[in-house]
Order: sequence, then structure tokens, then C-alpha cells
Amino acid sequence: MLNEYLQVLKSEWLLIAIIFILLFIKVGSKEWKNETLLYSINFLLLLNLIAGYFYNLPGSLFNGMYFSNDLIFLQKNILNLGMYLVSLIAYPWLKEHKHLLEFYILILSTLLGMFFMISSGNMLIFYLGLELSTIPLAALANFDLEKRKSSEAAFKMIISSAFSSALMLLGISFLYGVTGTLFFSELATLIHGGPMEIFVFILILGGFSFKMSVVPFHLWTADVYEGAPVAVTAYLSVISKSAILFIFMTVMFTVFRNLEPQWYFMIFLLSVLTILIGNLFAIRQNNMKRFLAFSSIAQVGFVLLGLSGVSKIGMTSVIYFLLIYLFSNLAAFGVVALVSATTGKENIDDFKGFYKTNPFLSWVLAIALFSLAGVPPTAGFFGKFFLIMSGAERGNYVWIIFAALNMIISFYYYLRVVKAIFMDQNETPIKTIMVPALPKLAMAICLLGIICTGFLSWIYDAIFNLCNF
Amino acid sequence: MSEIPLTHILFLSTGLFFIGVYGLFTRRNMITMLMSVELMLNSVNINFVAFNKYLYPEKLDGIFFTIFVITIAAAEAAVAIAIIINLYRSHHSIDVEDASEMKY
Amino acid sequence: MSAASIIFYIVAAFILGTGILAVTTRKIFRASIWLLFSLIGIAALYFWMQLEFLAAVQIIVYVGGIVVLIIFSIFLTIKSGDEMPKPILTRSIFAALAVLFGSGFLLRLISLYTFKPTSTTVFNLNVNQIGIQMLDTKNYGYLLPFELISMLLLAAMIGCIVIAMKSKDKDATTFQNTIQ
Amino acid sequence: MSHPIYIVLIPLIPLVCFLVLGIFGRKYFTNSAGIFGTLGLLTSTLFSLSTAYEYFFVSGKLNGVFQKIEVLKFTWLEFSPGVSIDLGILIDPITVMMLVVVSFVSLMVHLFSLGYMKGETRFATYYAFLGLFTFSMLGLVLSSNIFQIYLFWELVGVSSFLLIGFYFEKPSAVAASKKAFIVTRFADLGFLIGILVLSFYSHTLDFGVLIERLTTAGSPYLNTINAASFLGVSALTWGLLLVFMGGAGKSAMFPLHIWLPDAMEGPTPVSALIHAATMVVAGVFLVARLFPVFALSDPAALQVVMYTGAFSAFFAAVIACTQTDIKRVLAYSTMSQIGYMMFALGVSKYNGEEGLGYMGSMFHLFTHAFFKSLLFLGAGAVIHMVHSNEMKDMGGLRKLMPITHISFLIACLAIAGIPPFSGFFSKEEILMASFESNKLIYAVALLTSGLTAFYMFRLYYSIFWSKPTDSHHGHHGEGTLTMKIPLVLLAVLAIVAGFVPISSWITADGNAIHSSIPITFSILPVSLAVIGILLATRLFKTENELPQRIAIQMGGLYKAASRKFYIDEVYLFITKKVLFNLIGKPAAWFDKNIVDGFMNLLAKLTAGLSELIKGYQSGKVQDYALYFFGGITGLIIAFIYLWK
Amino acid sequence: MNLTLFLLFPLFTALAILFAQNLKQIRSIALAGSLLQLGLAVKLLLAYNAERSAGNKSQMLFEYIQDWFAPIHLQYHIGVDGISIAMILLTSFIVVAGILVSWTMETLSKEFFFLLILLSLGAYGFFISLDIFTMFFFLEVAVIPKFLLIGIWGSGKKEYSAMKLALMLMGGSALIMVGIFGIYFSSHTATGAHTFDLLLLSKMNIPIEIQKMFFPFAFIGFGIFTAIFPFHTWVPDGHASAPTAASMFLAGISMKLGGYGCLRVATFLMPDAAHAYSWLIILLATIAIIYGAFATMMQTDLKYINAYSSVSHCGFVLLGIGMLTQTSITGAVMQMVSHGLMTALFFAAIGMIYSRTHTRMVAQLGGLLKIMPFISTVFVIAGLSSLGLPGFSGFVSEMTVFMGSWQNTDNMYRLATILACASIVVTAVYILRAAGKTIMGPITNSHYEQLTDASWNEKFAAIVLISGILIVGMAPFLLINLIQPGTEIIINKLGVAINH
Repeated sequence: MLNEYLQVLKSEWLLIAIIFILLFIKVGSKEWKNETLLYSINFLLLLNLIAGYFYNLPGSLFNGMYFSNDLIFLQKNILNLGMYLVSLIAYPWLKEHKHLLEFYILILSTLLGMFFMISSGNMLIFYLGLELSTIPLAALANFDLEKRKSSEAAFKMIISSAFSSALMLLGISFLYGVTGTLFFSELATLIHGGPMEIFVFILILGGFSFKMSVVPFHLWTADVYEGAPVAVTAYLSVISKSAILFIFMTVMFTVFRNLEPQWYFMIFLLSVLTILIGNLFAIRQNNMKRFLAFSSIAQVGFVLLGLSGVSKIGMTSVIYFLLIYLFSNLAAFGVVALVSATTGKENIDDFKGFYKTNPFLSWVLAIALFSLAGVPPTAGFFGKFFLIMSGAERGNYVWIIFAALNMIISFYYYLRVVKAIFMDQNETPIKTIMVPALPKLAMAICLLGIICTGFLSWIYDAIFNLCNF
Repeated sequence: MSEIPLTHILFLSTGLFFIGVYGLFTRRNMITMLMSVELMLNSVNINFVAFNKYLYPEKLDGIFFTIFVITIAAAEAAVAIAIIINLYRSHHSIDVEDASEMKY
Repeated sequence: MSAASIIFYIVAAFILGTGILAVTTRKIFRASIWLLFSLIGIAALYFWMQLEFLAAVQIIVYVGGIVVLIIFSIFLTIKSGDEMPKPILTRSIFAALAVLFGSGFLLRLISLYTFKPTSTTVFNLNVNQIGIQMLDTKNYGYLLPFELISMLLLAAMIGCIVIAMKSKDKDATTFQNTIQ
Repeated sequence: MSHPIYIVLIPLIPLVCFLVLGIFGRKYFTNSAGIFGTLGLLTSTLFSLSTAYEYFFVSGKLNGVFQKIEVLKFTWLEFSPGVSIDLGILIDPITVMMLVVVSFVSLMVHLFSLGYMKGETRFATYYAFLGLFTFSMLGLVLSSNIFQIYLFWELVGVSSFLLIGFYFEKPSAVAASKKAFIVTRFADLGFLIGILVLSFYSHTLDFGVLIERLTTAGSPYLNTINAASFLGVSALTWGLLLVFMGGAGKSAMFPLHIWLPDAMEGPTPVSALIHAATMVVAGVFLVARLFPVFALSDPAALQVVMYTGAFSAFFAAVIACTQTDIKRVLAYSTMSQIGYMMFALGVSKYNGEEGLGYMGSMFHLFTHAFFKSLLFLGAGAVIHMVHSNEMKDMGGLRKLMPITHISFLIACLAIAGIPPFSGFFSKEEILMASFESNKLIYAVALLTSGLTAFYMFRLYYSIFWSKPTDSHHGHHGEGTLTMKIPLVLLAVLAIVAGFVPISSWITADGNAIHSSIPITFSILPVSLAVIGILLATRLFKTENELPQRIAIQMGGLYKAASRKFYIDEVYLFITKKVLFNLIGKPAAWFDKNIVDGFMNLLAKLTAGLSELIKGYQSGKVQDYALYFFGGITGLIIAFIYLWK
Repeated sequence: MNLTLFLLFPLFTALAILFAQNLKQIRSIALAGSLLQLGLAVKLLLAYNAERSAGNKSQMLFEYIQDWFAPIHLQYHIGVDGISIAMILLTSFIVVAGILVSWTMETLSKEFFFLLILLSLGAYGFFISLDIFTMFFFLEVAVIPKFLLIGIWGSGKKEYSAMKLALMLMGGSALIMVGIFGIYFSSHTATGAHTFDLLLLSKMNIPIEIQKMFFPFAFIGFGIFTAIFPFHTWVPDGHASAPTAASMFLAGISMKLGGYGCLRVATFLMPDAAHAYSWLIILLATIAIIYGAFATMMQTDLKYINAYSSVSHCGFVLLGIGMLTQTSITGAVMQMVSHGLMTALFFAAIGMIYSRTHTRMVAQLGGLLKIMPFISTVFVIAGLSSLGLPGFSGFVSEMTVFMGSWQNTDNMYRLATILACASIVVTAVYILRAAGKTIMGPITNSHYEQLTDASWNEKFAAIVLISGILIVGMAPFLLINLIQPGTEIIINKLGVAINH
């Protein structure tokens, strides 16, 4: 009995344990050196990551409020991996930061929130998980305490997310009013295509869209990404987004199964808008983080396309893509974070001539961008191809062609950065940066992931076998 | 009490919600924006409570939801106010129009 | 129309009226007071619905916590008595349109929808029961959300501390200057 | 033929010369290249002669008729079953004759060049190119397949390009070589399409099969090709005319002749080889090769050949009277003589005695090769001495270069058709054939023959008489022995070639022609020639004002003739104004501005759109909330009110 | 014969380059790798011929199938027929030559050679693939190296050109992707699953409406790679800005990927649509041929001349495919091989001239034959091959295309054929114009007189390519016999399409 609570909730327990360890360290009187702390925390996170693969017990707890299965464990492991990588790339920035422990406490609690969110079988848990993964993030966005942009970003984030969750709550309240239950499994059978249900669905979709940065609910994204510390931006763009997409799939495929004709079309509209607007804005950005923000918006449009397949393949492809996206985006953010932490430069123009001074970092960034653009032999190609393929299964070729053409635009802006790095001349290029061990490790893992994930089809097969569609 | 139909309570909450929405859209002071959000959350709470009481009295889902929402509203308000204060330190203003440095 | 109904409508009008004032008045301090009234009105509504426990929570958390927090922060950031700047006209127009559409739509949707009670059980709120269910793991207990929210509060607290904590360097002086 | 191997060697030896000299010549054969090439060609020539002997005297005949013998054949490129380029060797009378002519003249030129080109820095390269040209030409005449002939046809074109442009530092030489190549290429386009047409209907590319299929009355191939028509002309006529277009291009028939005079920019021995005896008669050879088809199945096409040839003959003769560059005079004379050959084919029929024109044409080809290359080589010797092509720089050279003088005179007499020189005999046959077939053509031919005598002697006198003997500066002498030997040999041939019994060897159907020409028939042409010579003697033997006066009196006509009737200008107009300015430039402009511009426009549009909508990301959080709400509203409207 | 070696060799070469120390090592490794590759290609040819003469009649030889992404029935399926072998040989010739002409690449040499090898890896992979997904994969693998090669080592407005090339090729890939999906989702194997497998797909009949819908995507998509009008504009800019070896790879290999794809994927798998759209293909091809030729005539930069002429010449490939007769398709394949070799040679010659004179403008050059006879000869040979001189590869391939095109009896198709034939005249004009001005004529600049002739590596490179050109030109039956069985299968499929 107790064993069940331990094992099913294992991932959460581990996180809570780490959070409390950190809390004790914080409360304790001993002064730790930042570097020691960082190394030990990263070690803990590594342990956490490894532990994620053992003693996983699928099960349902609290009358189905919480459930976990192998797929969810996998998703949590992906998030754990992302967390570990984010933690590694945050090293140069955190090394000098006063509130390092708080950073970890907050970020791990948001991860905890996400874990609960993706395991939720009940709207309440889902809502709480969502809030737990949002509110501390807004605080984290403000962690560059002296920077104007940072607090602006935090403010925009907290207000927007409050608004969005208020609307979503309104939806949930009517959902409750209409069905009388908050459990996903029961909801699935009780929802039919009446106007009230669709209204509820639209509100909830709005909430999801907000978190996933789907146009036109995306507007906070760019500003927050730009203003927040790079590590937080990386976290937002990868982990937070992946987590919400995981639960979004569950909600779409189970709770709103009956509204499929409507939501397919909604997703179509939103995805088209998202891809287009994301791309159009991305081509005119100069700030690296902002640029990656818009590019990640466009990526979500593609994920929606893959998701629209409503098939086992589609689900597999989305998760597979997110894994690849995690590697690619974190590799890019790793470089940006390092450069930003050591030189304070974040603009694409600053990266001109980067290759002359930092060949390794340039290659990491370039390969990451290629992967994001979906160019072989990087894994991004496989990810994107499978996504679009699972979308194509429905035969909506307008969407496919649109997505395919937009890949050209996205290709342009990724190459623009590559061009700046490799081809453009610059009299004052960024000086040669010593890459500390931890970020180097992160980049190595990411590179390995970018290069290998595509070829190792067993990853895809494994995800496929886990998907319980 | 039973003479008041559920819909009237829902009308009330709807009105309150959109008052909050209006406030959020138009208020230029960040703190008042936050206040508008509180109004919206409260209106949702009314919904939950009303549904629970009128339609699904055998369980307490709505009531519990309300309690959690109230708590979250508190937490959210706290963090938001902290952020606003921090922002005030750097911007010396809590006019939302001034916090628009990042755009396009 | 019974007294209960009359009370309901009075409370409703009170809530809405103070709510409107809270979002329109240009004196920020007054706005917060109107908000306070509105929240109290909601507590009254809960009383009216015989949910005393909830009404108590509402008053404690909102009136005792949030509004106080808000008022403190107003003191921290605004010289009292200042009028807030006027809303931007175009945005007000669009906001009004949005609100009109939204409320109109939702009101119509509600009035068209027939909410059917699933059972005739008399609603009975027992504080004792709330307490038990809150910490129960079975029988639809709410232990998990409870734990979850505690983590959230912890995180929010830490976040608030880090962000709002006075930094020891030059910022502090300017900050204090503003308060005075 | 029992030993095909040595026939294969005839073209291959020059090829080997080309490869060896081309690759190693500059290093290892700087001086010995000439000897190497000449020896190689000597071998080739000997093989040719022995082949001729074997064919004409030993094994060529079957039942008294000369056979077409396919010595060798292997499939080189198969397009579709039955239609393939086979590299093969086809031996028949004209092939054998051409083999002899080509290899012999080429040998002469090789020999002559030993002296003429001595001291050139690219001496080896020169011989390499000569080898390449000889190889291509020999390959051309040996071809057994119409596509094979096209293949060598192109090779001939390119080697002539290389030879004409040999003095590549002279812009005029480069221009001339380009012109020659491009004009003939244009003609070859016709040839190619002609091949496509013919091969499509006959389902073969092999000469033997092709001719058989298209001449057998009632064969399905002939029926379909006659039935298929385009613009009211049958596919057969189209095909043959297009093939003839190719021939006309190489043989410098009007209006595709414009490259020939310019091609004189090449070294003079090259002109002797290419523009007198070999390449320019390729067109005649081609028509002769396909003669059965022309004659038996499509007289209309043959008419075109006839008129084109006759007009070119006359037209070129007129221009030749006015040119002052001696090589250009010779060039136009060549064109005129080839016109002769062409119309001779045109007036001919296929069978027996009626095939006189064909025979005459081939006969003239044979004799012309010798006297015209002699003329060119003579001119080369003269140019070698005075370092100029212009008549005004010459005159009175008869004493200084006696051998050249005598041989040149013999050649002039031969071309003028004075008996007993070779030209007389061949020309008589042609005149006879045209007299029997078409009086108009006969008249033109007569006139042309008179003009020929006139301009050739104009040339002769201008070079060797005209001025006093001692007016000359440098005394180089006549050149080396190697330059003299070819002159003498060719002069001998120019005299005796007329006695070769061509009529019994080379006829359209393989049967000997026995008719002889009555003496009375010869009186008119010979006397016309004599008149022409006398007139030239009067005008040009000594320097006087008369030619000038006549020229002025002739006025526009003279000017037009001396400006080659403005054909060059017309071409220039078409190429520069029409092709370059009206097609090329607009195409390039269109590509740069419209097609590429469209791509760039797409990029600009995207960027513009991006700029246009940037305002939505206004940085104001309340706007964001409004858009959020707008999104919800939009979805509501779309999916609650508009859905289904 | 293990075809995977064609992937492993370049891969290991590329990895070895990464660990090399200096230019000397790098280029030696690259050369050794490419020579090995050439040897492997030759060995493949021999093995193929041996198999065929031993009576192996199967469509593809040396097949190897390995499950890859099992849930979507994606396999790593490789195999070759004559057409692929011709292409592989072409690639290996050009790779050797390309590495040789870049022998003295001083700037960022490691990256340069790495990218070159990566590019060749993409090409090899593309040609051995029998699965349209892997084909697509390898097709795109080659895009990034091109972008970087042009952008980093290029000249002129290199960034613009690199970007343009990458985007247009990406556009092509995007269209191809749509086409691939169309094919995939209309395929049904015996088990009811979809498949990417080329051989399986070729045995199915895709419904004609679907073919008509997706053929344009696949064909135009691949067509962009092979410069189909009006999507050819990346060709001039890209080629002109690229460093010599990259130009050679681009024109020699990369454009062939498109032609091969048009044939193998679009036409072969969707024969009905190929019939339905052949008029359009021919129209575009004819425009490309004529218009490309005329546009070439007006160019003043040697590389632009060759690039535009590539547009024109690749038009022959498309024309041959569009005519849908066996001869014309054979001709198209031959033209791919031939154009690959000669255009690479042309670019090599231009590169050699440019590296010495530092100009590519026709007007500024002159009389080079006197100064650098070897390079000039190479230039002339390339030019003559380009204008279709017998003995060189251009002649046989163009003639085969013409012969095959003429077999299509429609009057408009005939007209197209005649126009295409006419382009050989225009080709002669521009080739001779370029050669006449640069190689011949007086020396325009006195300091040219000090310039040196080709170095050993350049000579070697040129000889490799010239020998390729000559082999094809002199003994076309070798090539024809190689590719005929392949085209026969395609034509049978096309024939079936007419009938049903």
C-alpha cells in the first residue's frame, strides 16, 4: 500500500526530496560556495534522472485523480532530462547568482507541478499542477533582479497567465456545471457537441494555447523569453512547453474525444496561424532569445499538425519530436546562455564572426539550428518529417502544403543566424569563451541527441509501444 | 433561496467576470489590474459554488475547487505583487504602459 | 418574491456595483476599498447560500490577506490621493466591445442552457466533513491537491522573498525615498 | 574486300598522329612533328591508293556493276531496336574516289606546310589539327550510317574551326573560325532534324537499308513517309531538304556561304585542304550519297538542289570578279565550282546514261580538288613571299617564282575549262547534262564558266604580271623544296586528271556510262572561256586605268558585288539585332528581373508582411490580453455560430 | 557487394578529416577516401556486370533491407540498377576531381573538405536508396554543405547566393515532401500498411486522381534541384558564387539528384500522371533549354555562362523524361552523366583560370591559350563537350535525347524537339564566344604573361574528368548497356499506365 504510493509517485517524491534538501541547506547556517552547490545539485539531478528509469510502477491513485503509466514515466524522464540539461547550461549564469538555491527550489517545484499536471486524472489536479508550474516560473523570470527587462517579463507573464487561467477556470467551472464531475475518465463520456460544451472547450483550449504559445494566445512568449534569464527561457521553451503538450494530448484524445471534428478544425486554424505568425515574426528578430521564442512558436504549430493525426503514430511522433526539440533547443540555448552570461551579448549581430573565435560553440549552435530547421542528418529532420507525416494521414493537404512552404521561411531565419556566425565579417567579434565543464557536458549530450536520436529508430519504436492510444 | 434560479446566480457571476475582464483591459495601474484578476477568480468561485449547491449536491467538488482557487489567488497575488514591487524599483512606475520596453 | 430573493438581488447589485466602481474609479485607494466591498459582498452571497465556512474563508483570505496585501503594495508604490491616468481610449472601446460581446454571449448561452440537477439530495455542508475529506486519500479525498497547494504556497513564498527582498546596495535608498 | 583492316587504318593513322602530336607534340615533337605527320599521311595515302586499285580493278565489281560493300560494322550507340549509330565502313565508288582525293590532297598540304609553317611556335599543334581534320574527313567519307556521317561531319566542323582559328591571337581569325563553325552548325541543325525525320520513317540509320527502304516503290516505309506531310510538303521532301541544308552549309551554298570567304583567315595550306578539296565538297558528297533517294523518290528536293547550286555558282562567280584579296577570290571560285557540282547532281537522273550529271559532278569534284588545291597552295606560296593577301601588293612575280607561276597558270587553265586540262573534261560533262535536262541551268552554267575564266585570269595577271618584275622588296625565293614538290605534283594532276576514266567507275547506279560528248558541243563553252581570258588579259595584264573605269561605270552593281551583295550585313542584322537584342537581351533581362525578381519579391513580400504585422506585438500586456480574448471570440464565432 | 560501404567510406573519411592535423593530412585523407570511393564504384560496376551476365534479371541488385522505423514501415532499403551505378560513378569521378582542384584550399581547410565529403555522402546515399524516405533524407543532407560551402568559401555576393540556393532547394524539398506523403498514403501493401519502399510502390497502381494531384509536387520539387524553369534562378547565382569544387559538386552531382528523382520517384511511381502532365514538363523543359541558351549568350561572367548553360542542358534531361519514350529517358540519364562530367570540368577550368587571373569576366580575359595551354585546352574540351561535339559525352547524350524525343509523334512535341535541337546552335554561339574571347585573341593584360599553367593536381583532376567524358563519348554503348535495363523497367511501367 505504502509501497504503491512510493513507487507510483516516485518521480514526485524524488523532486520533493531534492527540494527539501535544498531548503534545508538554505535554512541551514553553513555558507556554501556556489560552485560546490552547483556541482552537487547537478549530481542530485543526475541521480534523479537515472532513478527515473527504475522501479516505475504504473498505477492510479486517489480514486483516479492521479495516474501514471509507462508513457507518463517516459514523459517525466524526458522532462527530467531536460531539467538536468537546463541546470547544466545555467551553470555560467548561476555561478555568480546570489539566489542559486531559491532558483533550484522554484524551478524544481515547477517541474513538480508539471509532473502532477501530466499525471492528472482530474481537472483540479490539472489546474493546480498548471498553476504550480506557472507561478514560480513568473518569479523565476524575474531572477535577473537588477534587469529592467527581467521584471517586465515577469510581470507580463504573471498577468497574462492569471488572465488565461481565469478564463480557463471559467471554462472548467462550466464544465463542472454541465457534467458534474472533474474526472477525465467520466468527462470523456459526458461531453457532446453542444454549444456550451464547445464554449467550455474553447476556453480550455485557450488556456492550453496560452501555455503552448499558440497564436493568437502567444503574445507574452516573446517578451518573456527575451526578458527572462536565459536558463529560465530555455526551461520555458522546452520543458514547460513539452509538459503542457503532453497533457494537452491526453486531454484532447481522452476528455474531448467527442468534440474531435470541431477541435481538429480549430487546431488546423490555430496551427496555420501559429506557423505563419511565428515565422513572420522570427525573421525580423535580432535578439537571440526573442528569435528562439518565435521559432519555438512556429515549432508548436508543427506539433499541432502532428497531433491532429489523432493516431498512435501522431502521438508517438509528437513525443519523439519533443525529445528532439529538447536536445536542439537546449543546445542552442546552451550557447546563448554561455555567451550571454560571459559577455552579456544576446543579439544576432553580436554573433557575427563568432566562428572565428569560437568554432566549437559555433558548430553546436549551427547544428542545433539545423536540427530546429529540420535539416538532415540532424534528428530534427526525422522529428519534423514524422510530425508532418502523421498530420498528412488525415489527407488535409492544404495544411501540409502550408506547413511545407513555411518550412522554407523557417529555414531562412535559422540560416540567417548560421550566416551571421560563419559568413559575416565583424571587427569586434565575441572573444573566445572558455566553455566550463558542465555546459560542455550539456552541449555534448545535446549534440549526441541531435545526431543520434534520428537514426536510432528504437527510440521511436519504444515510444510507439508505450503509446496507449 | 430556492426561488432564485441557478441562472440568476450565473448571471451575477458572468457580470462580475466581465467587470474583471474590463478592468484588466483598461486599468493602467498594475495593482488595479491585479485587482481585476481577483474579481474574475471570484466570479468563477461563485460558479463553482452555485453549481455544486444547485446541481450536484451529493459531492463537494465545487466547494473544494473554490477553496483551492482562493488559495491560488492568494499565492498568485503575492507573487504578482512581489514582481510589481521589483518592477517599481527599476521602472519607478507601475503604469503598465511603461512596461513595454520589449516589443515587435 | 420572498425576502431571500430580495436579499439575493440586493447582494448581487452590491457585488456588481462595487465591482464596477472598483475597476473604474480613478483613485487607486478607493478602488481597493471598492474591491474589498465587492469581496465582502461575495462572502455575503456565500452566507446567503448557507455556506458559512466558505464565507469565512473568503473573508479571511481575501479581506484579511489579499486586500491588505494590495493596500500595502499601493502604499509602497503610489503617493496616496494621486489620480490614476485615464485609460487609453481605443483600448477602452475595444475592451467595452469585448466585454459586451463576451457577456452577451455567455448570458445568452446560460439562459438557453437547461441545467438539470442530477439528484434531489439536500445539500449539506459540514465543516467536519470538509476537514476529513481534505486529508483523505480515498473516497474522493483531497489529500493530493492539498499537498500540491502547499508546495505551491511554499514556492510562492520563496519566490516572493527573493524578488521583493530589499537588496542591500543602492536600490535600497531609492526605495526608501519613495516610501516617504 | 578481304582486308578491311587496312581500310580502317586509313583514317586511324591520322588520328594517331593527332593524338600523339596533340598530347606530346609540344614537348617531344617540336620540330619533327611535320615529318611525323607527313609520314603518317603518306602511309594513309598509300593505303587509299591500294584500296582504290583493289576496288576498281580487282574486287569492286559484281556482274559489271560496282557494289556498295560494307566492310565493317559495329553498333556504337543503339537508340532503339534497329535504329542505331553503327560505326562502319562503306566502300563504293564515290567513297574510294574521296579517299584518294582526301588523303592525297592532305598529303600535299602536309608536305607543303613543312616549309610554309616552319618556325611556327605551335608547329606540332598545327600538324595535330591537320591529322584530326584528315581523320574526320576520311571517317566522313567512309561512313556507312547517316548518323555516323553526322558525327564526322561535326568533327570536321570543329577541326576546321581549330585550323581556321589557328592564328588565335588575331581577332579576325578567331571571328572567322567562330563564324565558320556557327554557320555550319546552323546548317547541321537542319541535317540533324533531317536525320530525325528520315530515320523515324525508315526505322534505320544505315545508309544501305535507308536507301533501299526509301527507294523501293511501294514499300511501307516510303508510303508512310510520303503520306506524312507538314505544311503541304511531304515528310520525305522535308527530310531530304533538311539534310541538304546541312550539305549546303558545309559546301557553302547560298545563303549559307558567308563563312567561306572569312575562313581564309586560316593558314593558306589549310584553305587548300579544307576549302578546296575536302570539307567543302562534303555537302556534294552527302547529296551524292543519298542520291538514289533524291533521284528516285523525290525529284522536288532534287530541283531545290539544282537551283541552289546554279544560283550559288553564278552568284559566287560575280562576286569573285570584284574581290581583291586573292584568297577570297579563290574562296568564291570554290563556292562557284561547288555550285557546279551541286546543280550537276540536281539535273541528273539515276539510271544509266541519264546519270550523266551525277557522274559529271563527281568528276568535277575529282578534278577540282587537284587544281583548286594547287591554286591555294600557289597562292600560299605567293603569300609566303609577299606577306600579304591583297592583289595590290603583288604583281610581276612570274620571274621570282617560276614554278609557282607555271603551276598556277596550269591550274587557271584547268579551272577555266581549256582543253586538255582536267577541268575541261569534267565541266563538259556537267554542261552536257544540264543541256539535256534544263536549258536555263545550261545558260547559267555557260555564263558562269565564262566568268570563271575571266576572274581566274584577273587573279593570275594581278599576281604574276601587272607590275614590273623588280618592284619587289624581299627576296625570299620561292620557298623550300617541300613547298615546290606539291605544286609540281598537283600541276601534273591538274593536267592529267581529266583522263581518268571516271565515267566508267563512278556513276549513280554503278553501271559505266559510255556516251561521249560531241566536239561541237565543246565549242561554245571553250570559246566563252577564251573570251573571258582575253578580256582579263586586256584589263589586267598591265597596270592600267581600265578596270577602275569599268568599275565606276558599273556603279551600284560593282559595289554590291564587291560588298558580297550585303549578305554579311543581313546576317549581322539577324544575329546582332534579332538574336542578341531581341531574344538574348530580353531573355537575360527577363531572367534577372522577372523570374529572379519574382523570387526576390516573394522574399521581400514575406519581410514586408512581417514588418506590417509587427505592431501586434506591441509590448503592452493589455493588448496581449485583448488579442487573447479576440482569439477566444473568433473561435466562438467560428465554431458556435458558423460551424456547419 | 555491400552497398552500405558507399555510406561508410565517406563517413569515415569525413571523421578522419576531423582528426587530421594540417592541410597536408586533410587533403591526403580526402583524396585517399575519394579514390577508394572511385575504386569502390568501379568495383560495383564490375560486380554489377558480372551479375547481369550471370543472368541475374532482378530489377535491383545487391539489395539490402533493414527495418528502420517499424511502426511506419520505414526501411533502410538499398540496391542499385544500371542507372544508379551510372550516377554513382559520375559522383565518384567528380568527387576525386573536386578534391584535387581544392588542393590548396588554405582557409578552414578541415571544414571545407569535411563538407565536400558530406555532400558526396548525401549523393551516394541518394543514389543507392530504394526507399523514398531515405532518398529524401539524403537529398536534404546535401543542402547544408552547399549552403556553407558557398557562404563561407564563395566569392562575390556569396551570402545572398548561398541563402537563395538553400531556400530554393528547401522549397523543392518541401514540395517533394508533400509528394512523398501523397504517394505514401495512397499505397497499400498486401498487409494493408503504407510503405515508402520504391520497389513495392512501383508494383502498385496509385489511383490516377491521386497521381494527378501529387505528381506536380514531386516533379517540380525534384525539378527545382535540376533547375526547372522558372525555378532555376538559384543555379546562376549559386554556381557563380561557389568555390570551384562546390560549383563542380553542385552542377555535377547535386543537379543530378533532381533529375534522378524526377525519373525514379515522380515518373516511375506515377506514370499516369506523367502522361497527363508530359506536355507541361516538355513546355517547361523547352523553355529552359531555349531561354537558358539565350540567357547564357548575354552573360559576361564565365561562371554565369556555365551556370546558365547548365540550365539549358538540364532542360534536356527534363525533356528526355517528359517525352516518355525509352530512348529519350535513356538519353536523359546519359545527359545527366554527361552534363555532370562536362560541367564539372568546365567549372574546374574556370576555377583554375580564376585562381590565376582573379577575374572571371570574359571581357577582361584573353589569349590564355598562349600562357596556360593546358588549362585552355581543358577549357576548350569542356566547351566542345558542352556544345555536343562527337567523341565527347555531350554528343551521344543529346543525340539520344533528340532521337527519343522525335519518336513522340505529336506535332507540338516535335516542335519542342526541333527547338531543343536548335539550342545546340545557340550553344555553339555562346561557347565559342566565351572561348574565343578568353582563350584566343590577344592577351589583354600584360601581367597575365607571368602566370603559370596547371599544377599536377589540377592536371590530374582535369584528366579524371576528361577521361570520363571520353569514355562516355567514345564508347556510349557501355553506358547504354548499363542503363538500358533500368529504363526498360521504367518504360514498361509507363506503358502499363497507358494501357490501363
